[in-house]
Amino acid sequence: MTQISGSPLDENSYVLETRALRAYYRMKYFGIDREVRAVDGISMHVRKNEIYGIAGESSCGKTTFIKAIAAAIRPPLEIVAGHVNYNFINNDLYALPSKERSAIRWRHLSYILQGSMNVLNPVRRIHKTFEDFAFRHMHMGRSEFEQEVKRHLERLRLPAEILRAYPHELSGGMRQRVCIALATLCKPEFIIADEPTTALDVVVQKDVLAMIRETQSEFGSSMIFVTHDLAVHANITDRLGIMYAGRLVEEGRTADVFSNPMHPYTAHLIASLPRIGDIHPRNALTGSPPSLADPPKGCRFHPRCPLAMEICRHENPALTTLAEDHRVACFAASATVQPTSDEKPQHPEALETVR
Amino acid sequence: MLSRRTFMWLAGTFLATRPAFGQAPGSDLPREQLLILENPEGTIKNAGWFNIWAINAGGQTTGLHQNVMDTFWYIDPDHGINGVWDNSLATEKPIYNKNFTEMTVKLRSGIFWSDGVEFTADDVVFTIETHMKTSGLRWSAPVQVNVAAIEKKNPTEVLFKLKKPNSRFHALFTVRWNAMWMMPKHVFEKVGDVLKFDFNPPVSLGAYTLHNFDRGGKWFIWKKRDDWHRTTVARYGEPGPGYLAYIDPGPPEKRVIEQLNHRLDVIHDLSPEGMFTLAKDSPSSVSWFKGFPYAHPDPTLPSVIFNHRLEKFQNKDVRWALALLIDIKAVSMASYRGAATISAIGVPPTGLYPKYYFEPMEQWLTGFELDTGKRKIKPYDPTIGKQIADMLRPSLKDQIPSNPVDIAAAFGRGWWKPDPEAATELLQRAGFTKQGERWYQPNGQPFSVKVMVEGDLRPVMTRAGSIIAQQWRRFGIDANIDVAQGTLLDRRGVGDFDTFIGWSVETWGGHPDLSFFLDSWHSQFVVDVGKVQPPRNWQRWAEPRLDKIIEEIRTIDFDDPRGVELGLAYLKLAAEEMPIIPLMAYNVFATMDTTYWTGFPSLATKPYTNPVSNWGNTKYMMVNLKPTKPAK
Amino acid sequence: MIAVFRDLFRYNGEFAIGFMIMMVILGVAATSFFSPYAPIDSYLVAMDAPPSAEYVFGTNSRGQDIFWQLTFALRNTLAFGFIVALISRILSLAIGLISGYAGGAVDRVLMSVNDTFIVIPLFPLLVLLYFVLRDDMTWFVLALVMAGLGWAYDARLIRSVMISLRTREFTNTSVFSGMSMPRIVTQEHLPYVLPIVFSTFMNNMNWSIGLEVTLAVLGFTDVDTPTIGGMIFWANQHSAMVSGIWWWYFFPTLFVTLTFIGLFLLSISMNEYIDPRSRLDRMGNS
Amino acid sequence: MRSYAIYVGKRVLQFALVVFVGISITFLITHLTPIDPVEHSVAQVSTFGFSSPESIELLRQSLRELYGVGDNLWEEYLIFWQRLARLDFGPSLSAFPTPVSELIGRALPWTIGLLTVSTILSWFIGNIIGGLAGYYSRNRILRIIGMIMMGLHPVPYYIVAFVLLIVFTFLLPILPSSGGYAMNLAPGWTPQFLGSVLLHSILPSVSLILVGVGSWFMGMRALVSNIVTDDYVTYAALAGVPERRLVTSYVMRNAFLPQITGLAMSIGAIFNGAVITEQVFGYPGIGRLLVEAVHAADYSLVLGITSIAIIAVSAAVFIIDIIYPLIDPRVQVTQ
Repeated sequence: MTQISGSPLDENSYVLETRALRAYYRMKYFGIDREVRAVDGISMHVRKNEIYGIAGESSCGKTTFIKAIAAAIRPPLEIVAGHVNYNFINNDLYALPSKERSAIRWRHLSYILQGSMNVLNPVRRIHKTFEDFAFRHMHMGRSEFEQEVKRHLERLRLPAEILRAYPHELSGGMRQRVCIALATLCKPEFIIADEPTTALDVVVQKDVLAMIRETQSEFGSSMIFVTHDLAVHANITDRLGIMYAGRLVEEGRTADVFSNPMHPYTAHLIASLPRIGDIHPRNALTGSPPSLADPPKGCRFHPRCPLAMEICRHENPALTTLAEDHRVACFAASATVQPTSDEKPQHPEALETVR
Repeated sequence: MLSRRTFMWLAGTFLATRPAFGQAPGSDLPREQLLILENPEGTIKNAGWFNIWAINAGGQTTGLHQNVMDTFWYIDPDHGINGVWDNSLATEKPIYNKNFTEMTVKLRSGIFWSDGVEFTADDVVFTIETHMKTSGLRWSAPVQVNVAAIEKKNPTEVLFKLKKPNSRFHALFTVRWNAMWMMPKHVFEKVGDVLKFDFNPPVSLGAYTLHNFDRGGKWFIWKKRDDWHRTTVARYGEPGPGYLAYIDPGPPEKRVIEQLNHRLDVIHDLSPEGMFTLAKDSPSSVSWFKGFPYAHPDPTLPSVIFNHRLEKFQNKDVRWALALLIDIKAVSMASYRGAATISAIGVPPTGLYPKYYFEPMEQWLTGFELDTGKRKIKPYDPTIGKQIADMLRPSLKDQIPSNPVDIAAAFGRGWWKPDPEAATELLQRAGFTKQGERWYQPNGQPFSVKVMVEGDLRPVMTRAGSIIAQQWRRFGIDANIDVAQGTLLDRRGVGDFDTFIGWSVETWGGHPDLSFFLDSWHSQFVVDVGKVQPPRNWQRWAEPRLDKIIEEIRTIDFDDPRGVELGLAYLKLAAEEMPIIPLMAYNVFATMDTTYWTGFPSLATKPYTNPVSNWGNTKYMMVNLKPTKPAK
Repeated sequence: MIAVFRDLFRYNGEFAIGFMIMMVILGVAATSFFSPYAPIDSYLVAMDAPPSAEYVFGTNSRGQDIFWQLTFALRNTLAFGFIVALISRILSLAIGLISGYAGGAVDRVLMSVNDTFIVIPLFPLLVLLYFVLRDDMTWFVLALVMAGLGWAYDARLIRSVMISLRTREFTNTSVFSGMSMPRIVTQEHLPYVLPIVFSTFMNNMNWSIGLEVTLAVLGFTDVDTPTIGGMIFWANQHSAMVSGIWWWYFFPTLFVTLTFIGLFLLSISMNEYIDPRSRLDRMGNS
Repeated sequence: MRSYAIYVGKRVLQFALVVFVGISITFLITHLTPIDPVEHSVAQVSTFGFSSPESIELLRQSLRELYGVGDNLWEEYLIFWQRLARLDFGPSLSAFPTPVSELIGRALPWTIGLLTVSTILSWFIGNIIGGLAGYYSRNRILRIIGMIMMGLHPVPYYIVAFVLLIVFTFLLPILPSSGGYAMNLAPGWTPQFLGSVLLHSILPSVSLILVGVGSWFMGMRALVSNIVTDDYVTYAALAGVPERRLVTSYVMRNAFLPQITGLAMSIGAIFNGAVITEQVFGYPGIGRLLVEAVHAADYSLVLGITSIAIIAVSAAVFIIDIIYPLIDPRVQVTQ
């Protein structure tokens, strides 16, 4: 069901593009004066109408990346370098004055967050929240708006009663659905979904995923979908990016990535997926993900990498296209992979931040 | 640093620039006709109650007993307008038969109640009979104890028949601070239960009637009667103020503030410091003494009062030792900042008592010898009053009198000179021992003395107590003050104390007769600790020799010169036995603002009565007051 | 621990200031042990001397050096506040947690007790107790009494926080994940409650000392033990304000106020350090 | 709705219990005081007047009968409850025979007036400013206000009141130093009287507010600074919900709820405050009456006042308790 509109080079077919994006936590709290390089030079793009998945162990920088592209930067997190461009503003997100930025929120760019238990104001009835979030974008009268909301819920097969409810009166799954309805109400071009199905039981998870899928294709909005759960990626995303230690190590059509993982880390992740009737013991990776406070030199995976070579210790492999629409950053994957500078920008003043 | 002077200067400039406070705020009364006095009772809980014969029901000194009540006689604590004794409702002194079982009273005619009814013997008879048949009225008890019957001889003469001889029965009707007031028959005879009747508005026998009062009890305003000339004070002329306001100005500092703002003409009492502030910053304020110590000495005698029921105080040597450990100069400074009139003997150095008692005693005191067991000492130092004066002169300059007579009047005469040595010897003779730094009783207990004081309610006494405790502590006695704020009266009553600062001696002030307090010192009334000791022998001192004196006083006439001799006998006995340690007069810092009124009593110019505004006697002040600026 | 302290000091302005203030206060209080005068002795130095080189804070009308008086007063007042706060914290934390969690009958019983304590106007009660105990009402007894009366308010506060926490999702999740209540309380929720306990600790000291001052000023305490309130009591006894001895009020007031500001600053910086959220921010998602 | 009825029922019971226990304790303590009203009256009579011991004894007996004190505690206790049912506290002993209820009735309006106004004012001012300070934690002005609050809040109430008194009645005498209204005014709805009442209430209420605001301010600021980090606020912020709406409906609304409970809880404390205010400013309320009653050993009056206070305060708590579930959806009334 993947439809690739245009070639990778076709700029305007991108909805989101990041270039060499670096987002660091600069901490001066209590003497722990350190720099956590949570997102360290990620360049990627999301095409119209696709669901782009991001996978990786917890604390590999997923959430930070999301924050960065959502302009949800709050100290100590800083955008240190790079750009975040959306086609609907065809400009760098961070170049926008905050006023315009908040103007595009929800209209063009909406979110489905993790932990939907606490993302809804506990003392506000649902319909109020809808109003707060979307009313001003819809340019219509109250009653119309309410009709619209009802219609929208219907489309998502949600009972209209929930509008009168308080969050705590709804089940977790229901709340998550509400969030999706909320996020899609304005038919935004871009939706950011951060672990939307985590902490839901499997059955609910399936429905929710289905729902996301439908709405997305129905409204033709693009989406970044973040979860550590590869199984979820497998059945929802079009393309998949694997993050490790703040970097994108592999990216490609989800199918390709699963069928033919080129990066040892990806390979390991996929290998460690449970398969029915499999009796081979999983060969676990040695060691644990590096601290982003001081990541190892060279390829950040090399300390744990079974195929590590000398060069991996010094040089940082560039993310290189090795097959159609399939990029990998690993010297072992192919000789064509060139080193890229591991330069860390000389502390440019932090780009504008939003609260 | 902002020095005290600059601070006061700032305050001064503020005061200078403050808006005019001529009018009593919010009051529509012409200020030049209004006299504003402090009522030390504070806020009256039950303002609407004027039946003064019911106990504690309402206020007494709201102006009610000063200007609305009247009775047979007044004794002035000072010199009086026309002698110490004044026949008020009576025309002459009480007339007793020779064995004091009958008292005849001749009544003034032409005296009218404020509602136009004339005052007659019927009112007297009614008042007495009401008290005979009603218990729980303020004067029921003494009437029921004494009066067998009362007869109206004619409209201006009544005869009291007494149950037993009593040469002091008239004291019941003789105003010192107050006395038994007369009831208006025509009002009270209509009343069912006298105890439950609020007597509002009061029908007045005095020169003023109720004009207006605050239900909240903060102020009472009295208006001069148009027929003021049909009242007893008229003999001395027309009362000056058209209106009297008795108010609750709050704590001392507020009183100072109010007088600085000329919103309070007569302050009842202050802290010494407050007094000094007024003396310094309020040129229009005057007081009893022209200069230092300003205060009016009440005819009461603050002392260290021992609990004679406690073993440790039963030996007179101990009591004397404690007396000799007191440095009265320090006490005077600490309590009154030197503004005290000290007294070494058992009567207050006030009113006419210097003449009656202090001068005669001086000789004896200087010669008085005390046997410490090891040696004989002469403890009395006649120069202490002078020493205090000299001590104060550098700072207060010419405010301090220099001729001996004035010094004696202001600061008192002599006192016991501190003599730790003698004290040691006395204690040792009493079987007390000093181990290390601390003294122990014969029974081995550490010698501890608690000095009960009343805290905020009587700041000056509290200070005296704490300095005395300190002086004893220095000597190795475990002495501390015990603040019994609000509970002192009760603990005093049941003897729940070691010692306390207070008075068991109160006198007429103007009249030498001592029965006013001494009669109650008879051992027949002394009860054990725990039972309530009737006033005023709080020390529970039982002394056969004293009983003799008391019994004789009971049999002689009020004005019998023998009374003074017996008084002196008591004083000598008290000096030897030291049942209480007399300290000084209770100096009341009554302060008068002359911005609107002049003619207030003062020792130098006209000591016709005391200015202490809660005394019944202050009715004589009203007829002496004149507006400072003649009414427009 | 040392490190934490060092960091707090170096990187948290509130803490640094608060800490320094408290050091000064404690320092002053400590000097009381070297006082040349016995705390309750009077008429030892010239009266009413304004602050000067000789008497830093001046002297009062009782011939006491206000500086030395203050040292004793601060010592006693601090000790007083601390004891009250400590004991009442223990009570309120225990009761708040228990009744917040147990709910049902336990909660109702505890809260009835609690509300009773909240509802009874303390002031008259203390005054009455003073009348009953009289000079047995030493500042320590007073401290105990007030601790016994001062826990209820915060117990209820903690309880209400508990209830709102209990209704939050993660409680249930941890319940389902089979955590025992005690563990949930201590591990999941204490972090939310501790800041409250800390800040209320300070508030409670504030409350108790304030009340002590008031009682003392009105003469309802043992005036032989110098406290801040006691000093003001004596100042009033001498109409110090109208007679211009302003320093007799100024310095006690200044120092008691400083004390509170110091404690308060400490409490808020502590809160920040303890509060799990701010810690999260601090560490980032690394 | 039924569960709510049950909830209310429970609260009612609790309310009753609280009142019962509270009043009983006070009754006991009051009757433990060493002060004996009779002796007090006797002392009052004899301090200046006559002092013949027989008469004093007689007086004492008759007063005992009159006041009906001294019989055993238990009887007094029962009688007390019987009377309380009729809100009759018997006659005041220090203003005999005037009924306690009458004395209280006279003083209560002053206290209630003063307290409600100053409490409500300080609650709102404190919470609103505090909330803003918590939300705009970087705003300089709010930080300064915070500093001032912090500095003011800890100052013992007495001192604040006293300083105000000195400044505005002594150094700069523009306000009355005591009383509820000016001398010789007739109470009534006349502009002159009301103006006077207002003038006299300035110092007391301002002092109460100055001290009250601080704690609300800081409580609210703490609450808010926690709430702003909650997910639903972040989410709404991401959604670009307009700031005003964010502050009011998301932050403040959630932060106010605990403060409402706080208000209920603090009412008792506020009453304490009133006692002192009325002492310092000589305000004719029940706080003052209470202290006087205590000094006069008038325990029927003390009891009366304390009982009224207990009932009033617990009633306030009760009311807030029963409406709280209605305003905070999170709290299920079942608990």
